[in-house]
Amino acid sequence: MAEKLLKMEGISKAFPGVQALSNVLFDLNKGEVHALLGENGAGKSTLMKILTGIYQRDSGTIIYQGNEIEIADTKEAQQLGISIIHQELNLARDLTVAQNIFIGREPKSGFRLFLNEKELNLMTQELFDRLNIRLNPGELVEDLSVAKQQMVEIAKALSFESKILIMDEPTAALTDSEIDSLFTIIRNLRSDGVGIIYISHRMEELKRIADRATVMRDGTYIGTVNMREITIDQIISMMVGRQIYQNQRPEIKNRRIEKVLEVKSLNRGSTIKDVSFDLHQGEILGFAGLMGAGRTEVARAIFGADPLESGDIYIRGKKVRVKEPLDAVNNGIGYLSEDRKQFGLMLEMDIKANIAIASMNGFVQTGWLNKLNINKQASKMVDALKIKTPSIHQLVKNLSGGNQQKVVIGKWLTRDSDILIFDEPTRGIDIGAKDEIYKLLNELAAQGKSIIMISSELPEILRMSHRVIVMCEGRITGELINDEKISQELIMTLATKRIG
Amino acid sequence: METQGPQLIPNDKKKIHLKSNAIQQFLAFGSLIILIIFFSIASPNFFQFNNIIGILLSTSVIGILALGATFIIITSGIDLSVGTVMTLCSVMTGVFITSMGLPIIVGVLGGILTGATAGAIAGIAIAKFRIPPFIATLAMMMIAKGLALVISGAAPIYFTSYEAFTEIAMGSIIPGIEIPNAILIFFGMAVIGGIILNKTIIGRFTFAIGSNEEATRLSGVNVNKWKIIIYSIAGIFTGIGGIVMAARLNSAQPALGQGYELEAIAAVVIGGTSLSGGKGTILGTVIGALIMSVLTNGLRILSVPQEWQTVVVGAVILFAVYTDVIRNKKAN
Amino acid sequence: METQGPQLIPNDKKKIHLKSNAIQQFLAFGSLIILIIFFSIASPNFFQFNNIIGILLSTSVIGILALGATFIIITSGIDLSVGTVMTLCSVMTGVFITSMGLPIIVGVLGGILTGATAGAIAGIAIAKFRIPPFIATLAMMMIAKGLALVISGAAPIYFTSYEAFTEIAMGSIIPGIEIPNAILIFFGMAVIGGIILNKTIIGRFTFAIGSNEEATRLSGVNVNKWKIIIYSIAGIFTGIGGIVMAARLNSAQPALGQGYELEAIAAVVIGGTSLSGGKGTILGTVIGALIMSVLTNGLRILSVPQEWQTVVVGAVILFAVYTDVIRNKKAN
Amino acid sequence: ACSSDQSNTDNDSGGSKDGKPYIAIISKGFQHQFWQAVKQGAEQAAKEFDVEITFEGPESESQVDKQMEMLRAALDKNPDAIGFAALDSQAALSLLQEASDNKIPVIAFDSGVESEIPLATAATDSRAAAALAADKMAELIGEEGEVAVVAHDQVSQTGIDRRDGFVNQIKEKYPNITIVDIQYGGGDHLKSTDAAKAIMQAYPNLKGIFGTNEGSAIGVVNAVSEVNRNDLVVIGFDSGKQQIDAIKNGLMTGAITQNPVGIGYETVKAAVDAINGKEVQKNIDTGFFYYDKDNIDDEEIAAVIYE
Ligand SMILES: Nc1ncnc2c1ncn2[C@@H]1O[C@H](COP(=O)(O)OP(=O)(O)OP(=O)(O)O)[C@@H](O)[C@H]1O
Ligand SMILES: Nc1ncnc2c1ncn2[C@@H]1O[C@H](COP(=O)(O)OP(=O)(O)OP(=O)(O)O)[C@@H](O)[C@H]1O
Ligand SMILES: O[C@@H]1[C@@H](O)[C@H](O)OC[C@H]1O
Ligand SMILES: [Mg+2]
Ligand SMILES: [Mg+2]
Repeated sequence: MAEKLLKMEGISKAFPGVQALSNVLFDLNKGEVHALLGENGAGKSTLMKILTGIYQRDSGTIIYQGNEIEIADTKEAQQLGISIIHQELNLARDLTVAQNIFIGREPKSGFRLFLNEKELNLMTQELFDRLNIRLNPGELVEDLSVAKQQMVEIAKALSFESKILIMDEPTAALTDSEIDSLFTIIRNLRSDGVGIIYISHRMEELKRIADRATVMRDGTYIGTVNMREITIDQIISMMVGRQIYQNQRPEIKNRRIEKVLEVKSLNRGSTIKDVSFDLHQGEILGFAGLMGAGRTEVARAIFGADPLESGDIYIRGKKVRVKEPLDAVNNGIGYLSEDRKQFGLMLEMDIKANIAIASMNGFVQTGWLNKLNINKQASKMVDALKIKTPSIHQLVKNLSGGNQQKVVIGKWLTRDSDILIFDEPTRGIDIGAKDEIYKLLNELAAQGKSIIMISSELPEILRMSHRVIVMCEGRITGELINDEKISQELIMTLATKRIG
Repeated sequence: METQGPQLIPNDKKKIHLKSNAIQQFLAFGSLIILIIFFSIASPNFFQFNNIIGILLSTSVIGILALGATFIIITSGIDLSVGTVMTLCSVMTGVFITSMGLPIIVGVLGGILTGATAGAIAGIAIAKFRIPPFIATLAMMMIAKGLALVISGAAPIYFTSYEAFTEIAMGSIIPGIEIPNAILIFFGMAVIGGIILNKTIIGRFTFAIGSNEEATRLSGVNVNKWKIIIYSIAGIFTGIGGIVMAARLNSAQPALGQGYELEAIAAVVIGGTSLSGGKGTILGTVIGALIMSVLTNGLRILSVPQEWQTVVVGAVILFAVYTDVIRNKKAN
Repeated sequence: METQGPQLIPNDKKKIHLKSNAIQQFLAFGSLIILIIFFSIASPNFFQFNNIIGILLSTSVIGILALGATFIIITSGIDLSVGTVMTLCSVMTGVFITSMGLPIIVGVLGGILTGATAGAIAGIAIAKFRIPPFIATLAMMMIAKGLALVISGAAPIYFTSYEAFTEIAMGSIIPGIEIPNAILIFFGMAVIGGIILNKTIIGRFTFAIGSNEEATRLSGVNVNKWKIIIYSIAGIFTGIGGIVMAARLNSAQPALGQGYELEAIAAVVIGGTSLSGGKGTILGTVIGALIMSVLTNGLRILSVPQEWQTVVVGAVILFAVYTDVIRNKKAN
Repeated sequence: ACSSDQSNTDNDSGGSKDGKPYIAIISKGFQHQFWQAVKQGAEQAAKEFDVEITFEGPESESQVDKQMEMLRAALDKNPDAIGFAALDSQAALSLLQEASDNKIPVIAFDSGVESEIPLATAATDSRAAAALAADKMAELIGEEGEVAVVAHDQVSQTGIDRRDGFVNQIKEKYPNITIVDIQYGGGDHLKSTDAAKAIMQAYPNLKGIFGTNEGSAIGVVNAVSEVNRNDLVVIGFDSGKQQIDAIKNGLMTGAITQNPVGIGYETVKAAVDAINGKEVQKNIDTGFFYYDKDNIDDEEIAAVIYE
């Protein structure tokens, strides 16, 4: 029988208005990968934050290596050998990669008074070599893409050589090849006897990596299963309490040929190179590519979030100047960013304010707010998108990641934009909510809205897009109709097709 | 409905939300009441009609400045220029009325316009030229200070030949009760400020920008424009403050004003508005300003030596903000 | 090994980074040189040994305060108390030496300790009691102002019977060249500040906290402790500033100091340190402080009327920070 | 050129570009009316004697170090003479020594410098002036009762001298008068107003208030008019339009005025004499006067008050 590393029993935790956890059970063996599963807001992150000393539990016991323990703060968790890769990025952007990884554990020289930067970079390089990560230890984190930052987080957590390693959606920002190398790392750690808690909404990963899985729903414990003895569909129904369908192709038929958006020869520094494409009415146009391919940059440029160097944008045949997001929004474009906390939400404000913010002209009469209409619209969106919240007056910061994402979607639906750019719309979103969002995208397309969907999940691209554009290093390297001839392999080939 | 949501503790969030806001004002209001009771016990001369009017009158200028500063601080900005811009506005009003011989009402509007212009310039520096508010308004503080001296020739401008002018602050439009207009202007501006902040699109964007400026911009809001508008509105408050000041002193004093900005900011913060933006109320600011002037007046009535007054005010600021911090922590 | 890792974008970001830092200091340094050239041409009295020494001397106190403020600002904090705490430190040194008759060195250490203590108290208020830096140090500003007056009995304390004391600032330890020690202390403290900021763990955490406090905390760093340490270190700089000030004036002037905090902050920001934290250099602050005093001195030498001097300094602050903003934009 | 060997009788080698002798005047302030009047007198003399002057002072009278920097910069301009109103004479000694070493004559004004360096001092005896205010106050309230002081500054020389001059005189000569309160309004009209009102509120039997400079005095006048305590005896200091008006309309009983225009004038005149190698009078007492409704239009008074 495997050696027990950790046992959490009867864990409960309440936040104002929300019982986030009630009487939850969890255990972990040495040398296993134990998946922790559940829909958005199920309480996964909260449970892990209790284990790492960020939150204090209201009740329950934690037994670690046979002893009952209290974990007062993150430092104590680290000393116990418990480390975590958080769901949100947690890096000091002005420091270098190496400085971030060994923060608080800096090597010193000269009577332990001075920092030894050389040693620090060497240590980091060694760590990277060991993990097969290719990053420059001396690079500033702020110059890294989201995906690379995630790799830094992973490397940092691994550098502790902990007994328990928690990964809260480590792959959300990663592409398939990076996920592969992460899995190699995880398997090595497992054989070294590390216990790994693995949180992910990507069901296809579970069979590859997890030994056991614990499922939570609405803050309660549902059950723990052995991965070899269960199908993904069974897990999903444990998670959501109902059956979910997956893996089907979009219907191509209701797509019209009318060009809604034409983008011609966009250029911006080294990140966007001569990008041209069309978007048709009622179409979902998938954007595939590896990390840093430039998809987000293209989306932001079209939306006016960043200035362009050259290129033209036509909407319904008319040339438009998009200098600011305001211009884009006025031209019927909506943008759902890949980093909702930083760019999508006013976390300290409530749901209704966030839903109304892009449509304020519709909610004012000569400057006065029409609060009644705002409330009505917010309630409508909360119902339509099934946002889990006590009320429309809840502050957005108190919602789970997935529900926050739905609030952003609600914002653009309220604005009724014709062209919607969804950048990683299901990142960090659970399977149930994902399915709702897919349905929603299809409905929107059927209503005649035109959608650009940037996604790093190829199954999602294949499931949703009518057409697929593939990018690599700032260029479009392929444009494909999503029919029988298309495959993940073909897309990957184009995504790595470097030109010059 | 299905039972998919997290288990909700059955209560109406809206009520809680309102309550928490109410608690904040209750706390500040509570401190104010405690101070008043304390001083009333300590000196029989404190709680008397005349003195209460005196306190309100001494709150009016700083209070009006603080109302404008509330907007700025909610956007997560700061305005260090209110003190000297206020002075510049009084001087301009003086020039309009006494040197240029314009009607009083035109002079008053000119003074207010001066404030709005200074606010707009600071707003443009901040929004368009991306100069941090602290620096933009620090520079504006110096520029306004210099200009007030240049324009006035470093001499006070007297309104003595314009009897009606001083009535703006010291007259009493309510017949029978002798409440100086300055006090009414302060409370009137508070009501107007409250309405702008809570009922109009300007207020909504004030909060939105303070909460997450980039997300607001990416929602298609012309953040630059709104910031300039918000700084201009704060400038209008400053201009009105300057006019009340001039009317009360019956003169524009070009060397006054510096230091008032910190008092205004202190009032705003004691009133529970967060310097990190996104949160704040007008009522809180009114209470915060009153706390400051009750304290000053009370300590003076008790003849506490000046140097100790300073120490006590510092300590009270610490204490007031600390209770606010605790309350916020509890609310979370 | 397999080529499974993420692809590295083939350019050396590190080099770019170094370059961008160099550009920043080059820009600020460039402005300084331009100012010097301008004033040298405009007045033959400007570029002369005596005047240059005078400028450096007048930079020394504000400069030392600005060095400490650099640390605070990099943590994304602010310190409004440096002016009056500096004064409190001079007064305490005065009391130690003149009233208590302690040896000069003990008095000096006592003054420095006063600064460290005030810094630590502000740090505790900020870190433990979660009072925003602006407010905590605003309160500290008032408390220190009051205490300086209380302790000194609102009268200057003279060091006239302690000849060696004034030598601390005005003597010249380098034989032959008459450079007052105050200047050497300023540059010496700059070197020490640079080492602390760039070579020690304190500096590392200064940047880390300013860059992402929460991430730093989640990394197991005792952020509270380090904040208190950083504020205490800034307090040590303030204390040294106070002693140089006292030695220069040969007296502790209890009413002095308010307003210096803004000059110190302006110097830091002109030197390219960002008020939003995470970024900044000591060299930049030195240059920023020099720009401020060259400007003031040059305008005086040109006999520019005082009120216009104020306007010009305000405008230059705007301009300096704006070039910095543009540079940052370009670097992105 | 560096001019340490510059002769103090050589008018042509001064800092001024057009050959006129140049006198740098460092005052205690520049924003106050009082200092503007000093400046006016200085400019008058400059015109009369055909010399060039500059006039500057720190923003507040606590900024001893800023004044040192101004003096430093003035020295670097190689003036032919310096006029100096020391905020703290001790702190200025080394710079004054430098002036003396470079043979630049120094004329002190407003308050004295405890040193032999200044060739002349054109000043008001602030303590005596405040004592006169005390005598007038005593006379007007019948030598008994409560009085208070609204002072402009707790630390500056004039602030201390006027407060103490008043207080000591009362204590020594009028045992039946008590000074119940001293508050400081920083010379800020508004703050002085509120301070004076608080005093009146705290001491209902108060008979008189002394305001130690223009801002303080006007503050007291404002306070009296705001709460309708016309019975109070208000004695002010300095002049300015509002004090003159207040005296004329009875809100203020009377005030002490110095002769700031005279101070400025005498300072420059003495400096010119020194430059020309003439003997200068060591102590130039520019005097102070009590003025009230009755004598305000007298020639002697009208000459020294300023609007
Ligand atoms: N700080 C907080 N204050 C109030 N409520 C919170 C807080 N943190 C989490 N919650 C609530 O607790 C519940 C559990 O959230 P948690 O983040 O643990 O979910 P999760 O399973 O990690 O979801 P996701 O997959 O979306 O990340 C949610 O209802 C959330 O709104
Ligand atoms: N803050 C930044 N500083 C410097 N370079 C950046 C930054 N953000 C992105 N880049 C670079 O810009 C290019 C395009 O990145 P972009 O984020 O648009 O790619 P993407 O296809 O959306 O991939 P991702 O999955 O990472 O979002 C990449 O080379 C990336 O490394
Ligand atoms: O002497 C001066 C006084 O008369 C003026 O009113 O204020 C400043 C003082 O130093
Ligand atoms: Mg989570
Ligand atoms: Mg992207």
